[in-house]
Amino acid sequence: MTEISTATSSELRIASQSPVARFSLRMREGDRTALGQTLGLDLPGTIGRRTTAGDREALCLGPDEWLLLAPEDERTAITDAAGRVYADHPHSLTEISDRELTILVEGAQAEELLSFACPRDLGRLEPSHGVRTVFDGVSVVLWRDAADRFRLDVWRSFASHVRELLEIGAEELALGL
Amino acid sequence: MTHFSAISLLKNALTGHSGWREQWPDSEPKAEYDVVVVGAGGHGLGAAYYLAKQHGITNVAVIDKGWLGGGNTGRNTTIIRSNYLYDESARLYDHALDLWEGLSQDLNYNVMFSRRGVMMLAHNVHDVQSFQRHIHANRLNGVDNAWLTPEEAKAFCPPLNISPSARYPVMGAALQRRAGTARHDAVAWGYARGAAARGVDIIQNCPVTAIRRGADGAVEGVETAKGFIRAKKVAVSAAGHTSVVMESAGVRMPLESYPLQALVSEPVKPVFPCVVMSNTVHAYISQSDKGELVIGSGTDQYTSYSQRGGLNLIEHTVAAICEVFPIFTRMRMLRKWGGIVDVTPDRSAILGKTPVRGLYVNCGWGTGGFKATPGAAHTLAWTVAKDEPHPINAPFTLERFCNGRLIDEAAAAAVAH
Amino acid sequence: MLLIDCPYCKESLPELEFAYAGEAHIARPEDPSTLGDEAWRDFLFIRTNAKGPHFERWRHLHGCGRFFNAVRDTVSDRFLVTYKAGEAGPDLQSLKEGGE
Amino acid sequence: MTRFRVKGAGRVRHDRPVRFTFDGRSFKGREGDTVASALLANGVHLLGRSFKYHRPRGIMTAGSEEPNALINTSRGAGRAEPNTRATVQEIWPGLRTQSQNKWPNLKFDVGAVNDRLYMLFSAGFYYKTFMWPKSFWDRIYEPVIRNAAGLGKAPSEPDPDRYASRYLHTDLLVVGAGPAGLAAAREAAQAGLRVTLVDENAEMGGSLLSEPGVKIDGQAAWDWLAATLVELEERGVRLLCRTTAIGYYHQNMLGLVQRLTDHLETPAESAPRERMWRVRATQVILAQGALEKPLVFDGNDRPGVLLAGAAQTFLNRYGVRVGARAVVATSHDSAWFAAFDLADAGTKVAAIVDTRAEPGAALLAAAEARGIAVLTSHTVTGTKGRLRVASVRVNPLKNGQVGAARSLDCDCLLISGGWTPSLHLFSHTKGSLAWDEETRSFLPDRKTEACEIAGAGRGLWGVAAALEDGVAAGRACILAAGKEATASSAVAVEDDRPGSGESHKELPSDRKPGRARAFVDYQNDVTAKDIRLAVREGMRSIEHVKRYTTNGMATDQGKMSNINGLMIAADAVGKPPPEVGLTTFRPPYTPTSFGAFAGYHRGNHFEVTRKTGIDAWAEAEGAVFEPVAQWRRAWYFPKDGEDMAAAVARECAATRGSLGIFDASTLGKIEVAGPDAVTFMNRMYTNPWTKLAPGRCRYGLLLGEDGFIRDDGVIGRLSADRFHVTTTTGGAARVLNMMEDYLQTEWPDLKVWLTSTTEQWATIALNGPNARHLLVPLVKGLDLSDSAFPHMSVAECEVAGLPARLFRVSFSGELGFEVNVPARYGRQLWESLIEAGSAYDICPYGTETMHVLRAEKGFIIVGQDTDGTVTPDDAGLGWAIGKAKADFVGKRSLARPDLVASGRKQLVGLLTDDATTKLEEGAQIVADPRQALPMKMIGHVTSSYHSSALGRPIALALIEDGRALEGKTLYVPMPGAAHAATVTGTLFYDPDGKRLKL
Ligand SMILES: Cc1cc2nc3c(=O)[nH]c(=O)nc-3n(C[C@H](O)[C@H](O)[C@H](O)COP(=O)(O)OP(=O)(O)OC[C@H]3O[C@@H](n4cnc5c(N)ncnc54)[C@H](O)[C@@H]3O)c2cc1C
Ligand SMILES: NC(=O)c1ccc[n+]([C@@H]2O[C@H](COP(=O)([O-])OP(=O)(O)OC[C@H]3O[C@@H](n4cnc5c(N)ncnc54)[C@H](O)[C@@H]3O)[C@@H](O)[C@H]2O)c1
Ligand SMILES: Cc1cc2nc3c(=O)[nH]c(=O)nc-3n(C[C@H](O)[C@H](O)[C@H](O)COP(=O)(O)O)c2cc1C
Ligand SMILES: [Zn+2]
Repeated sequence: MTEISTATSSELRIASQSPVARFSLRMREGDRTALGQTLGLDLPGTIGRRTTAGDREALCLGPDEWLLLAPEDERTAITDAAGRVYADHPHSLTEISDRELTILVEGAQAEELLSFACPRDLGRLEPSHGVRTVFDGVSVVLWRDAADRFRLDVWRSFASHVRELLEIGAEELALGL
Repeated sequence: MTHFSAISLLKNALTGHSGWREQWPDSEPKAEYDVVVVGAGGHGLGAAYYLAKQHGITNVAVIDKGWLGGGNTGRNTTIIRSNYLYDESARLYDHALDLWEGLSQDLNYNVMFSRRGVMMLAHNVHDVQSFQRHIHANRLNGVDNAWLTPEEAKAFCPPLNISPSARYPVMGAALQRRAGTARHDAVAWGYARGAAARGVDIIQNCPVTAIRRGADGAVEGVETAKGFIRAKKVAVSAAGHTSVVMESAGVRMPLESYPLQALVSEPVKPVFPCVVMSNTVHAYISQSDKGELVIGSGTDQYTSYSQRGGLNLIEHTVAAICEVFPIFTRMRMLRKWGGIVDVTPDRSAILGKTPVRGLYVNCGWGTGGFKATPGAAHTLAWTVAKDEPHPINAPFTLERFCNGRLIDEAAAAAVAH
Repeated sequence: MLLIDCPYCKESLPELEFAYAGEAHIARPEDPSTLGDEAWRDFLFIRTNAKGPHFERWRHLHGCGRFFNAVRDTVSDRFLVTYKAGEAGPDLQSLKEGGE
Repeated sequence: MTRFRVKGAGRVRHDRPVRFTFDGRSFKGREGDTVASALLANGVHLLGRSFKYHRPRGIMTAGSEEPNALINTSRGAGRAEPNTRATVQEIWPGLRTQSQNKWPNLKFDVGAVNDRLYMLFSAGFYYKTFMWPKSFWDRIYEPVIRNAAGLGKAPSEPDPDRYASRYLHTDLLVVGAGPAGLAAAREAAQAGLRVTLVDENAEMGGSLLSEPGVKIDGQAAWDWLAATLVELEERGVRLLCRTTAIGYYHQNMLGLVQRLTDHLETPAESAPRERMWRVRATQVILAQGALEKPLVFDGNDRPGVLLAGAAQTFLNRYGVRVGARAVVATSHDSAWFAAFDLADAGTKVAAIVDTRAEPGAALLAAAEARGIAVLTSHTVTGTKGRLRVASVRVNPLKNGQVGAARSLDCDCLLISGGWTPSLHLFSHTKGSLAWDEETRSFLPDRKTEACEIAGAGRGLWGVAAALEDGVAAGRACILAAGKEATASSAVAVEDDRPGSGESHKELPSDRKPGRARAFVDYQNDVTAKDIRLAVREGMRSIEHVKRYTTNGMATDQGKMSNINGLMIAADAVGKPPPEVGLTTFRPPYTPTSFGAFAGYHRGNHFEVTRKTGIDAWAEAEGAVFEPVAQWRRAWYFPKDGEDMAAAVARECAATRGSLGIFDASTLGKIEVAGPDAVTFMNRMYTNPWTKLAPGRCRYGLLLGEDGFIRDDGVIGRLSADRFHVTTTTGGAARVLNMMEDYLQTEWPDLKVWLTSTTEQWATIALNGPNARHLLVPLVKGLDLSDSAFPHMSVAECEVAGLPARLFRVSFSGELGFEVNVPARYGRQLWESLIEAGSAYDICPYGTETMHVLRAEKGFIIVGQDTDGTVTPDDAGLGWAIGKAKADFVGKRSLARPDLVASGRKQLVGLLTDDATTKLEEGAQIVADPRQALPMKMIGHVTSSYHSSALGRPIALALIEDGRALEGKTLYVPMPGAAHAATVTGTLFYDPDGKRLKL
């Protein structure tokens, strides 16, 4: 899937990310290390924290919820690996690669743009952290990759709404009013 | 009581209005009354008025923790209609509507009941089905309620946006022509004046702190900030505070109190001829005789006794108004406020006797009890006087939450107000 | 708009991320079939509706997704404390002295 | 010809003339003017007519508290607004403004007859009359009242402008950029706090803009101001002018509204007009200053009468003298300073009239030095002049007695009754106020939020005091933030002009009180005697007084009238003011346009519209859509000129005859996985799940704990520990939340987890005798034969080269399959199926056809055939209850007396006897159509369609004891005729389900 990008101003770039394999991983705290091992990255134990190993990335969204990203061709590898330890370490690994679309927001004004509809204090969201939050009433997973670079995972049918608002916002910022 | 009329107004005008007497005395409590009503809102004052007028029971006190009419009666968007679905509701609200129509004359106080028509908008197929169901049920109950096409709706309310491309297109509307609005404060004042003239004591700024029961379990009276007041019959019409008051009598209620907000715009010349409600987008609007647009919001998500409420809700309400009436975005909000509404599990009122002898209750009106004021007060007075249900309020018992015979207007149609 | 401390995220966050979930500590009976109609009514419908400190539930819907408990003063709308689901409610005395 | 402009004075750009119109006449102003200052420069004082009496009214103030000078402003189509305050609206070339509430024109207004009849229009008069004859109310009285009401005219066209909004988080929000606010902001910024400073004015400075004579730290006030603003910029303080803090909400959340374009000549077309800032501040400093109070006397509302502080502002800030010959009437020092400034600027000050016996010696000396006559211990008892004040009537006061009157000519009368702190926002927080006898005003008392109040807001008059207090407030916030306050150099102020004074109820007069027209609330035409009348009539609470007289209910929300009203009411009630108290302050601080609240939520962004991946295809095919919850769904696919009925009939026939295709992607989907999955399912749903084999499906029914149907859907067991649950489109979110609730709070011991997969999958339903024929060649890895893959089966396989989760289910009664593929492939699969399906005249159908097909089979739609009061048995779904199960959500409620009582409404079929009439959905059903109103209704029609399969209309209905009435004739009374209909079972088509087994 090619990347549709709108360069709205030198300060901002809004783009769609090409898809990745995305899983929702649910389990009890006690099984975290074990699953981490089989999946080849130690799963963060704190909400909002991320860990990476190679192309695999995990984000802790809740006390029993992790978001797992991997290259598309590692799907079966991941499900199989998890399947092998299921009996001893019961969990739920559910593929949601297609549930969300990912919007990339980049540039000096990126944080300000998100503040148009996200009530969180984004100043407190550190780079290389992520959280589930809300954007104009829509649930989103917000990844902060750098001070000026964010990713929003948005459920497919909400994505155009979010994207349009972001573009209106970008246009507004460009006006400098 | 000086009779109010154009003549008396003229007479007094000539004497610089020095002749007017107080409309109700600010009474101090006596040691004992035949009936004590807790809560001087429209419902409480109305009950006292009808007790005195229709049942000759005049040794009555209406006690309020604040100033009379300062509760939801004084802060509601005054939508009055009776096109409810279930027979029980239709009968109660239509009884109220009958009384509304003669209320100004009955009270000799102009409550400005305005039969300008209440129109409910249908925005999807489900709305259409449920409105049709209401209309047919109302027709067979003798309650007026008519279906309007989008064009007819626009003709009835010109500012309405009926563009099919709207986010929530108007697919039609249900119109009750006989419905409308009234002047909220005048309702409380008119009842207070009428009751006081018949000997009822109105005691303000006197919180009722507890209801006292005797050894036999029956009501003995009320503890108040001004001391104990003896009464064998106590009727509670405390709206948002009902569960607090009832708790003190050992009666736990199926009630939760939520903040509900409303707002008014700056006054403008007549632009909005009727009342419009849209439950799908949560917008309720009319224009008062003074010229401001009166707009109702939804309840906040959390229970509360602070008459405030959040900004986010008001933002949604105003957005909804601008969606349905796009010409209003440049109108300005003048003031917004909140009230505390007591909500029952089935969104219908609790009206009548309680498990406690001598204790009566009139509550659970949630976001929609102003319209019921005369009807509920009138039938409650009967129940208090005769210690038996009135045929019209009989279904609105507490028992229904035990046996499951709910009157679930909300479930049946998601219609608020 | 309230600010709410999520006991799981350990952050105080805007109300818009949360959903109110009614009174707390009303446990579903082990075996409902043993309850009489009145007891069952109490479970279904009777609420404290406290004026003042109120034990209630919230869900961090647009966040960690957890249901949790809180004590909020329904007069000031101020939260006195929030705590995880399943934990026993604090006693109000200690809160009043500590809080406000 | 701007006679009253003072060369070189003020902050306006004298070199930049700006032309605008008022009531069609063109006027010249200067850049930096407001409409008010520009009109005053042109000698225009008459700006409008009052609400009730249509009295001529002028400009009272120089700020947002203006009660009188309300005008209509416009910049063309859809961009006009009523009730704009002339004292706030900045002028720009081409601005058009109009006066309001007059006919035929401002100078001669017929409505002014009310003024002659004023005696009739006493407080609350309308409660006392218009009751007889009764019939007149609707047709005559009310229309007349309504037409008299209101000020400006509402806009008549949709607003093309955009509105914006933002969230902002800041360590410190300072409201008000006068000396107190500036000092506070600077202090905090120096200590490194994230500071935001807002002011409603076009520029920062507050009262400093009106006090150029003051010296701060050796600099002239305006130089100090400029320097301070530069420093704040450099320290990263966010400075927002033209920004009003409208409301103060829970936990230091404030709403700010920033006006972005109303002052611009040609804003960009897409520029937002206003922006709502939703601020969450760790700490707040309220430095809102103080509002000047009018004096209450007969004729205090004539054009040319205005507040002394306003006159001072018009002169010093805008370079405008409000008149050539002024009289000053006051009970407070501040008006003297205004008088001096005007005198120095060339206005003849005829006299300073002070109610006090001994104003300070310094003041008297300064007056004498300027040759201004001074009348101490004097009261004002009237004014003359038709459209502009021409003279003022004053009387000496000797030990309480009002002496003989004399008249002073003037063309403007400057009044001041002292000042009252602006505590509106503080009061929004329910912070309490305490009466201060010294300043005779309310001051902030108990706080409920993390905030400080500084400056005139605390009754501190004077620049020095304000600066000092601002610094102190700033430091308090620094400490609270756990930071180090830098040693701040105390600010030195020269030529400060703090003042003091006394405050009054209405001024003593020698005239008949009953006749006096002494205004308290100018805009609502409330006089002192109205307030006294209200009290006499028993309105002893200030809240009653307010509502009975409407004092304080106008667009200035009592900024001019609250305290004066209180003083008079307290006197009438015979209680001290603090015991009477103030009415409640409510947001917004000043009237705020709806657009600012709506923000981006207009048109298609009012709320999200969810669309499936196939939606675009449907749109291209000309589908008609219907909104369902947040989704829009294809309703039907009309072909050349078909209406809905025709299209649906064709779609139904095509599906039953051969093959139909339907986008079911919006159905909710939840994956329930974990060792305890089956236990969880058994507890949530009514049905038994233990024996359901992996690879098989079952219809699931979900109740609320109250025993009524909440949701339903087909549920497939993928493996021992994994279920694929489907829900209704509208129910998806609710069901998941309900499941999480039970799981997390009731059964935390269960090892099972829930994941929404609604949007992971695109779901395409194929129904019709040829469904299998279409699929077989496309499916890999699965034997589709009836024996291998019977009805109610589920399996993973490959469809058209895509990974798929295939269900064999049917909501139509035909052989049916539901193909789930990863959402990104939805459109691709849909198109492959359409292409392959052409061999079978595959027919895309919408929700309406889906509804007809299921109704022919008697399948319910939750929310249409049920309404939240329907039990499984009522709906004829008793079979879906696991009889052996000890418990499931809602089971106990099903045993409540009324839920087992006879006479419950049961779902049945209903066939009209004439076999042609299609009943209306929602139509009511009776046993005897001839009975009188109110009729006894025994049920209603829930679903009704024309069935092409049966060649007749069919209906489902909920009817009391309906199943027992099967075969009986009932009636549906409609206007005109009552339709006879026979009660039947709910299964109209293919009763023994042969077509499923193909
Ligand atoms: C914003 C808003 C909009 C609304 N819009 C509508 C509408 O459009 N149409 C409609 O029909 N209804 C509407 N309602 C609902 C309606 O206002 C109420 O149902 C109705 O006014 C209730 O009247 P009441 O007399 O029972 O209660 P109130 O008028 O609230 O009177 C109760 C009184 O009890 C007093 N009280 C409480 N506790 C005590 C105590 N311990 N001791 C002494 N006195 C006590 C209170 O001070 C209060 O004065 C709205 C409500 C709100 C808040
Ligand atoms: N001479 C006297 O006796 C006397 C009496 C009273 C006040 N004053 C003057 O008042 C000043 C006090 O200084 P200060 O800083 O306390 O007040 P200030 O009046 O100088 O500044 C307050 C500012 O806050 C703004 N404001 C108010 N509410 C607002 C809102 N909701 N949103 C945005 N902005 C808002 C006002 O427009 C004003 O610009 C001194 O200069 C003093 O001279 C003098
Ligand atoms: C129907 C209706 C119309 C109102 N119109 C006005 C108005 O024109 N001006 C105003 O200031 N307040 C108006 N109010 C609001 C009241 O001032 C007040 O806010 C409300 O009664 C709640 O009381 P509180 O704000 O003192 O708590 C109106 C209220 C109602 C119910
Ligand atoms: Zn959380």
